[in-house]
Amino acid sequence: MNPANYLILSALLFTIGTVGVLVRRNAIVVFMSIELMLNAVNLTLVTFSRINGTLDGQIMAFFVMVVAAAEVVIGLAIILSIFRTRRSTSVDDVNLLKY
Amino acid sequence: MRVEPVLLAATEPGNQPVHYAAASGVFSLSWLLIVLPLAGAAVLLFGGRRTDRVGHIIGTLTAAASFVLGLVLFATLLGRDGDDRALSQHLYSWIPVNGFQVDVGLLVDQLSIVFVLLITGVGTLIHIYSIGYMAHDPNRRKFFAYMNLFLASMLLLVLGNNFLSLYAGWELVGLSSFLLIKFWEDRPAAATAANKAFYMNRVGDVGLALAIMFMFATVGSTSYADVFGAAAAGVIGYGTLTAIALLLLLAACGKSGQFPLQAWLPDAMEGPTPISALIHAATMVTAGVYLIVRAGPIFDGTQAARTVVVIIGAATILIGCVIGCAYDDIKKVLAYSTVSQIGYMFLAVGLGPAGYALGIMHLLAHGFFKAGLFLGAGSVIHGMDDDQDLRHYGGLWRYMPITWVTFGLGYLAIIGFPGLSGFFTKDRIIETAFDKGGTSGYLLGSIALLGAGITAFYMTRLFLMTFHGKPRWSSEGPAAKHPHESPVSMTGPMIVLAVGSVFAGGLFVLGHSLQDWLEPVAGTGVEGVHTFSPVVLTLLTLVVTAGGFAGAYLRYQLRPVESVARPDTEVSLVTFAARHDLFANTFNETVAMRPGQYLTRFLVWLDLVGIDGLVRGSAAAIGGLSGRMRRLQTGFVRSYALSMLGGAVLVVGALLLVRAG
Amino acid sequence: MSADPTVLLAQTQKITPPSIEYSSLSPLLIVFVVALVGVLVDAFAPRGARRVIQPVLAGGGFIAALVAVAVLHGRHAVLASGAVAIDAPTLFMQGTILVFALLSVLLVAERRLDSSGGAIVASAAITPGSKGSTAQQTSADMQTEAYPLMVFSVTGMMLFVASNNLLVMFVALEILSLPLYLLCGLARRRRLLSQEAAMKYFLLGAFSSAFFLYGVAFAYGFAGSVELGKIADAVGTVGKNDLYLYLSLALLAVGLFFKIGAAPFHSWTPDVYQGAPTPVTAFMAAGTKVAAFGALLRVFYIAFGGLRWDWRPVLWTVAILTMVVGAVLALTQRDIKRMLAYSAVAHAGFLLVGLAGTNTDGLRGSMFYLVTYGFTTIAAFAVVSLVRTSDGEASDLSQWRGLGRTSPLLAGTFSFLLLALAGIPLTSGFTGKFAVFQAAIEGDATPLVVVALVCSAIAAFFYVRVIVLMFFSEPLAEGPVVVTRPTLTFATVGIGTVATLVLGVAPQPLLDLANTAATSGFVR
Amino acid sequence: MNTVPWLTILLIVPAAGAVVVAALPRRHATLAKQLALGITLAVLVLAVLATFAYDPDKAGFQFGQSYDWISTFGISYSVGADGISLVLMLLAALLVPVVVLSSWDEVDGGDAAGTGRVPAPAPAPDAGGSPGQVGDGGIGGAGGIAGAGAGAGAGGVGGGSGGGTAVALAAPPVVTAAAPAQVATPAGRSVPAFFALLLALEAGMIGVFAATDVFLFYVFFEAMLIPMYFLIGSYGPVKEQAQRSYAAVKFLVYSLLGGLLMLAAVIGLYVVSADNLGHGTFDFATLRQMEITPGVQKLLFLGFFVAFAIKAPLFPFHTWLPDAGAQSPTGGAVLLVGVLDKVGTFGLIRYCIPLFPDAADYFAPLVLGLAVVGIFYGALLAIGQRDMKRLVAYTSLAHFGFIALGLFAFTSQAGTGAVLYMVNHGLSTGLLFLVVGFLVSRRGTRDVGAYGGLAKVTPVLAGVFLLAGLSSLALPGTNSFVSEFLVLVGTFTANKALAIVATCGIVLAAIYVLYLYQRTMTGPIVHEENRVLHDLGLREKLVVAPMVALIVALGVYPKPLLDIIRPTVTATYADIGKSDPAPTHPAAAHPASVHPASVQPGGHS
Repeated sequence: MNPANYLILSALLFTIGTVGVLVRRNAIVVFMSIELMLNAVNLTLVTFSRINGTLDGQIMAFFVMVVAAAEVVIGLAIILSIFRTRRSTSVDDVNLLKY
Repeated sequence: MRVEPVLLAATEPGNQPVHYAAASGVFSLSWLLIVLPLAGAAVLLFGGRRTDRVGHIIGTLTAAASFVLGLVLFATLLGRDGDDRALSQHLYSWIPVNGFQVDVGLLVDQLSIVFVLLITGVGTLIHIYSIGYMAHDPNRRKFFAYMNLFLASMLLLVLGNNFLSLYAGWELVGLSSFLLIKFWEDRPAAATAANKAFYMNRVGDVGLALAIMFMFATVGSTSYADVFGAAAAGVIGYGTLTAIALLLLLAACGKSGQFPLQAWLPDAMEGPTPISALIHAATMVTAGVYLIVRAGPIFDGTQAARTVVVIIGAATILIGCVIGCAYDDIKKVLAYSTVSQIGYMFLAVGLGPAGYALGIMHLLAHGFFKAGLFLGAGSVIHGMDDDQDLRHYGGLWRYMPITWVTFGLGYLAIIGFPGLSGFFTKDRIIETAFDKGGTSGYLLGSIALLGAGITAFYMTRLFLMTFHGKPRWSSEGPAAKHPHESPVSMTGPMIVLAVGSVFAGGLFVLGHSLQDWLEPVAGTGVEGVHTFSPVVLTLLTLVVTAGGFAGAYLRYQLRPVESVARPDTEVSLVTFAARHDLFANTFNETVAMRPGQYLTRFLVWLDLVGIDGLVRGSAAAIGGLSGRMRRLQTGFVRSYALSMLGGAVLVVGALLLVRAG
Repeated sequence: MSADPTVLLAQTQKITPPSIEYSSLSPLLIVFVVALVGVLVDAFAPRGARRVIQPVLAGGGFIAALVAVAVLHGRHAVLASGAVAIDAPTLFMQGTILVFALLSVLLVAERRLDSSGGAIVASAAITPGSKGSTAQQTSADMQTEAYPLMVFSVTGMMLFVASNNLLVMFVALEILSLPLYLLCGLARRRRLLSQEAAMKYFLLGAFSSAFFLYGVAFAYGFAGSVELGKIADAVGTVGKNDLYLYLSLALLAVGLFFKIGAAPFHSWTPDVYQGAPTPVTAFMAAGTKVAAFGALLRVFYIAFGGLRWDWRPVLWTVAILTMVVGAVLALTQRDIKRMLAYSAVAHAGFLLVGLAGTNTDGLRGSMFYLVTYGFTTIAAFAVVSLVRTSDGEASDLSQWRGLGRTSPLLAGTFSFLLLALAGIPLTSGFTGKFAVFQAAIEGDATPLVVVALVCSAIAAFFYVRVIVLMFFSEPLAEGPVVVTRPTLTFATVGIGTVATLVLGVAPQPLLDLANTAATSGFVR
Repeated sequence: MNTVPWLTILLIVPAAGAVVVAALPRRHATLAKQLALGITLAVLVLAVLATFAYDPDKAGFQFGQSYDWISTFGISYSVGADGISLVLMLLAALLVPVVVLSSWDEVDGGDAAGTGRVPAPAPAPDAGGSPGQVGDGGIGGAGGIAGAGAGAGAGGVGGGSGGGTAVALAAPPVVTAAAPAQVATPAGRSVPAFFALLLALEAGMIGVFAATDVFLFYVFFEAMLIPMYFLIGSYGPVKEQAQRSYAAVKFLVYSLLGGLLMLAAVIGLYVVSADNLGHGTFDFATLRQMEITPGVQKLLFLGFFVAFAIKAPLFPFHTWLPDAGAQSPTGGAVLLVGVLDKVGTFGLIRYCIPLFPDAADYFAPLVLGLAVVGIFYGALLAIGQRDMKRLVAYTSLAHFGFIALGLFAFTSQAGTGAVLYMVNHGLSTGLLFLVVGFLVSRRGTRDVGAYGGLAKVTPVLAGVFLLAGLSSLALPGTNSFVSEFLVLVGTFTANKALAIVATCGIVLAAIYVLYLYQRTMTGPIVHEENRVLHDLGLREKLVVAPMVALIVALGVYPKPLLDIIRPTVTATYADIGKSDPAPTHPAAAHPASVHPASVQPGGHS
């Protein structure tokens, strides 16, 4: 079966992630959407690795996972601190800085 | 040290050699003529109040010294033979820029020396007169300073040996005239009159400036020698020559208060009377005539321009006369008579070489009697506590006999009473006008003749209303007047001038003395065929003059004169027009002043709203843009993400587009 | 350019462990180690001691790294089997980053701004508004983790400009960003704003890095490798699906544009700059810009150099957009930090103009500009941190009225810095502008330059406006006070100002440096 | 051959002086004044000595010096003087000490006295209010911003004041005699700073004329703005804070915009030189030899021209001048109009014409058109003004029209006249500004309506005023006549129609001068407070004396200056292949009418 389809799939996933970032209010969900985007990229990498017949892509996927994990730590920390202040995780409530 | 240009000019083939000998001996002092009064002025102006006490002395002495020097030069000139009486002195290089080389240099010749004598002579007399007249004025020192300044400028005007020096003098006399008209500057009228005079003169000056530019563009020089050399050689095109001539004429009209620029002269009477006598009667206003005679070689080359000159002359004669009949202000009447008399001079010089000498002659004679008349008027005004209204005078001869006599002589001279100067000079002009021949000749002649008649009328009116008839003033009551004769310092000059006005004319005419004297400059007046024999014409003139006299006598001597003028509503249309200067001022206002004011207002508005508006508008636009754009920064993280996504899509799209294309 | 023989070796023999030239990587390693030590110190050293040890440690580390950079100069090699490249531009920018980091540390370490222990929060965990938060505003201690975080971030920046491989670049990007996200949230006062800044920066940053990563993936898909050099080679060869190529270019560009704060990816800049603690803002404004531009230059010059005619139009559009947005929006700002943020956006635009030259002059100009801008902007933010009211910095412009009357020296210095930012001659700002604009015109980007100049005129307008406020208007009754005790901050201001002046009057030495760097060019 | 680095000395002395004076603490006001006066006088002496050392008949630059500055861009510190720049430096060196002396009491005391004389204005209710409204008017929504921003209270003031200054360009504060915003006290003004600014300005002015490296020229061109900006902004009329900030910002941003466009052209020039010569350079002499394709020339010309047209200013770019002229302290105004603006016209003949001859040819009609329009436009607007300083500013617009006319007529007479005009205008308008300043300092208002009949009260003042006016209307015997007539006559030989139109402008000149004189000095005294005004004091007499003397002296004997200027101008036009049209019927072959083209610089005198 044609590996190119996986590219399309990953593109779809990426798009879903992007849309998620734009439409969801809950910080956690927004953050998860971003994770989705990263994983979509992972899929792409693996697919390309298959297409090119080199292992580099797969190794890169591991790198990405590690980085994503690190991101999670930071992100949750920030979101949590804000939640403790505002008792809300809606990204729309956070807009003192504007104009 | 540059070689004297004019000498080389003579060697240039194809040019009429216009040869001015380099000044030497006593003539190398001719610069003192100008510097003496100038120094006087400087001392008085910068000396400040310290010189208050001696101011008038210094002023008068410097003027007199200058006059004496003039006499010496004149005498020396008489000593030299006819064609060697033009001496040019190169003082220093003024504006040297490559092709444009202008020197400050003087030219003492038959024409300029005559003017020097007139200016310094009359000037000195009026200085003396002013000592008395201005005795009570706190600013007398300044007055004398300005008068000296005027003398210097006027002398520069007539003595310069190139057109730019003349121009300098030309504008400087304008300045001194301005300063003296507004001498009593707390009078708004005076200030306004002064400005008016300066503005209208500037219009004339534009003409002179342009003329000089034309000369430089054509001849490459502005010195009399080169320009006249070229003009005489006929190398300059007729069109150019005419253009130059007309521009010079414009200048002359401005300075001499000729139509259409005559309106400023009567207003100029706001100045102290001695000034009216010196500047606005005897000397400065005749500068126009000097200019035309001096530029004779140019005018000789262009019949067209000359025609314009005579037309203007003739027109001005009538304008002056007509208005002169209507005014009740003694100085204004004299002013308008000046206008018309200068009209005679223009008429004369417009007739070409034949008339140059006559013009100058009348100019000199006029210088005497008109100055005398003004001084007399001044004396009267002085005695009547600065009242200038004829209708408040009457029967003054008893109270100020000397004034009466001197004024009377001047009066006779101007109307051309046989034997007095006016009689000789004016008649010759009328004669020459007729001699021009053809319809134009008759026309001009009869205008001149008519002018003589009217002159007789209004001068008689003036004289009678002032000195004869019943007094229309009272020595009691609030408006009490105590007419009295003026001090010697004033009457003295009047007497001298009276004498002058009696004999000058004869002196000039008999044996063509002045004509011969001026011949090298003005050219020969070829005795053409007489339209009428002189005798007939003289009689004719006398008759017309007598007519004018009779008219005035009947109206103003045999019938009582109201002490208040009839209101405009009850007078004939002519009188009404005349009283309003034939609407000259109205014309100027509606054509020049008002539109100018509107234009100015409009431009001020335009600059503020239009041009600066653009500047401010653009700033406002950017500011507004900023104000709107910052609203996009909503503070919602998701909208930021959206804008980023938009950007991303754009970038991707753009690059894919590039790829496709 | 000739590759380092060792690299060739590494490529020919398949199964060999990658050879790492530790000496060449010393700057990176030093900083990294310092960061780790910092963490340990925070773990074990007593509270009081940390406040002293940490800054010294960090500062010392930076200096040491700086020395290492100096020693390495002239090195021109690809290391760690193509992961990292050490060449003149890299070293130049690493040096620059280190200097700015050093200056920023001084600001962070400043403890004499007021009674409290500096700009960094005492304990981030305390929720704003609670009793504790008011207490912590004046408490003497601080969240000393800030130092290791900064050092980590610096590591990331240095790796960012050195990476010769998109994956490494991505990792570096994260290393430099993640600490910054946290640092933004550490302001002692105005906690809410600070946290908001952190969150916005984080979410958007993560969002953009996803794009960047996707770009990496496509690059891999196109070239079968993520080494810049290999990609460049692949660009030439036929038979490859260049859809991937263009996609990767676009997505990578998005990621990088975000980092340099180019419009329309700038929207985070004003909020974050305003919310973050001022020393951190200064650090970001100077350091991040250098790092991001370093990476941008590498990607665009090496990997996609062959496509320059394709990406130029995009670059032009973004540049113009960025300059206009920055200059125009700054006009109506009332918060001084926000205004400086927009000015940062505008300057990013000017830098892009230099990049549009796409020639060595452009490289030289950009590098020079980065240095000049960094010094000036750090000094400017430092000054901002000096003007204070009872509740922290007087960041509202209206509070700056008449400062020229009350404390002329400070106002004068600030005016000078603003004029430098506006690009008035005899300041570094002017020489920098001149350098990039000259490059752009050299590279036939004249229209771009004209736009840039008009924008600088507009920009001058709002810099001047501050001067007007300070000098031409009357002081407020209860105006802000200018704190006079903080020596470290003064040192920073002094260094920044002097640098601004010197680089304006005698820029030749630095230009020479940048010139040699640019001419020797990137290794690949 | 002299080896004295005159120009560098001329540059360093005032620059160092500025630093020293600036370093003085506020309380040493008097010391600062004396120091400034001493330094400027020293500069004047040096400048005069340099003039004597200068050999007008030698072609090219003299006192030349050149050191590498930024070799990467081929930039060098190189200075040199030719006839044109020398006289302008002389003018600057002369005017600054005069200004220093005239501003003796302006910063401290002077204004206080002024406020003392006029009834104290009613303080505005809200401190930030007045500028605030300006802001609202200025940008759509500035008010909105003020409201919307967090902390609307402070924000209101902030946005207001911000708008009032930042976006002030958008709407000028209404200039009223009454004080707008905060009533400032001169106490807030530092005397040493003022004089330091003057000295810095002098250094800048000398540098801009001395530079023979285009980049260096640009640097000075821009750097000069800053001291002037502060002079206007912080030392303008005390009671008009909003207006003077507005004027200052407008002046700076307007000039900066022009300057930046010029920067584009400068860089362009550099790049062109790099392409032509292989190595880029900013050296004027080298660039001058360079052949540039006409198309490029036009673009570069425009870049330079706009900057100079704004600086000069020429007709459509002038609207900053009246504001700046009215709002700057008298001394500032004198230097602004007297010298600073000359940089524009100087740039035209030094850079625009020799560097881009073809473009200069191509655009000449445009420039000439603007010039003539300017002559009339400026004159008419001057007639329409009531604010005396604005009036004088507008007259300058007319004069700059004459100068531009002369420069682009491309005849040696017109060119020489124009350059001489730059000097003369500096003297006459400078004196006019000084005298107006004296009036304002006595009476506290610039409104013509507040005067009248002063000739009785202050005769000396009136006399000087009149003389300045006469010089401004170019009366023979005053300096301006020589230059104006040269411009006109030179233009006439090249383009009759233009010259004729322009000549008519002299009538308007008479009107705006004498009308002003009439309204202020003549007539009855209408305002009682005018009766007590005192005449010029000794210091003021000392200020005007040199100006008066020069105005007359240069009117009577301009040759020395002409001999310095003429060779350079002639050479400039000769270089671009322009020669004076020969008279159509040369009268005689005397030296006077030797064809100028054959006259090499200094060929004869």
